[in-house]
Amino acid sequence: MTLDVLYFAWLRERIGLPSEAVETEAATVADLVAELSAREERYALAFADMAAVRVAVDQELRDLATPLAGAREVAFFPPMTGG
Amino acid sequence: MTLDVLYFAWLRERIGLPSEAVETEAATVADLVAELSAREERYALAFADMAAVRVAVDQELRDLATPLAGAREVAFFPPMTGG
Amino acid sequence: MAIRVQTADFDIGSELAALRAGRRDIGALVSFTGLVRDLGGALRGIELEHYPAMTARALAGIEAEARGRWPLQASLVIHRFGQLAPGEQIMMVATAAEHRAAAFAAAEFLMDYLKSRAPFWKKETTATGEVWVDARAADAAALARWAPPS
Amino acid sequence: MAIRVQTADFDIGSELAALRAGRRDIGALVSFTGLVRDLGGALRGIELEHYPAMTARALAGIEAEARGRWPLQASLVIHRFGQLAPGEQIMMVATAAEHRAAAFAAAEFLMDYLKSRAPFWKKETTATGEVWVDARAADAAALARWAPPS
Repeated sequence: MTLDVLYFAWLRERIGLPSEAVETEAATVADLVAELSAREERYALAFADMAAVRVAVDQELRDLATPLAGAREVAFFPPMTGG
Repeated sequence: MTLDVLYFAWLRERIGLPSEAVETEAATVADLVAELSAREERYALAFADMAAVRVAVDQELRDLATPLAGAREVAFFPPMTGG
Repeated sequence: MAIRVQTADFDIGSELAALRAGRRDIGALVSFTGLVRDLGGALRGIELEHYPAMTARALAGIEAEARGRWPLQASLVIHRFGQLAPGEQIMMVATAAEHRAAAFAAAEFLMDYLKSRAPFWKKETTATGEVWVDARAADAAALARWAPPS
Repeated sequence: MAIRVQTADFDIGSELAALRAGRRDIGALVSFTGLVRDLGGALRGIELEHYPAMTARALAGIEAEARGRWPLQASLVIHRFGQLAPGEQIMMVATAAEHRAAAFAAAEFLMDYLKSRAPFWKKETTATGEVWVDARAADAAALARWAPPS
């Protein structure tokens, strides 16, 4: 499947991209993180501390165990600081 | 002593006065209420249910047991409904 | 730090703008506005009576108590008296602080104390006559949430 | 009932006036405004990044949750993004209800959820560089006050 993967705030800066299309067979968010981290060091560094990373699947907040079957968009970002 | 006695809201309407100078030797607020109630029926009616009456002595909320020595102004009114 | 008791209406936007004018240290600004609420179309208006010699003093005491409890950067209480029509503004409080928890708590505290401790009384006029508004049990309960003033 | 995400500034007074325009049933109106707070004169400005596809949806969900929990007559959330200078307005929420308890509680709820659930991120620029603002532990604690959404 092809996923739109989005990065925000310092994850965007560390990875150097706001978004990319990723061809993957990852079953869960955790699998996708492992796959991206194996690709290049900038991903491994960005995802080094997953306690500091939040994830949304199709614009809904989810966790690492969330299955990706049927998903179209996955976003990674730090804890929110709006308001 | 001479006290300025003030009435507000329905106490003012029942007694028929916003304020009056009262010559009294009442030792406490309760004594003053008894003295006024003995004067005329409109006072007795206004003070019939003291649970529904609040009192301020010199612009501070007080209770019936408050001594009046040195006081200059006593006000009677229902529970407040501002805001 | 400001208390105003007046018959004139007020402009919330201008008041909040004045509160933060020239400042860059405020993070959170809370306002409460009380309005004349209609009872299903039957209300013609209200009359707000107050006890002038006590009002400013009571409001200043309540505001000082709030400022002792929370780190407020600014605060404001405006309360009108006299004749008011349905939908009109009755009063406002505003609080400013670095963080929202203090601004919210202080605004609620000011309202709870003001409702039960500031000498204002409302009389409603409807087609069937005039009636003094009863104090609400909910207001006594709201006041009881806070530890007594020091 | 309204959500706006924009770069432009907003006018609290006009927004509150619009919220109650033509109505006589509102008794209590609460507003919260978040401002760019300066760190002792060192802040040059902030940049607010957001996740557009998710923002409106998250805010609408939070507002719907608030309206399910309290009898609100009106509500409003405005949040800016982009470059903001110290002292500028970042966002506001407003709530209207018959009585103040619901208006206050809903406004605090909206803020607590928005802080931790709406996809906005702040970067501060000072003389020494740029830094992404860390989430505050106090915000997680504030969120935990509310029972989880149904």
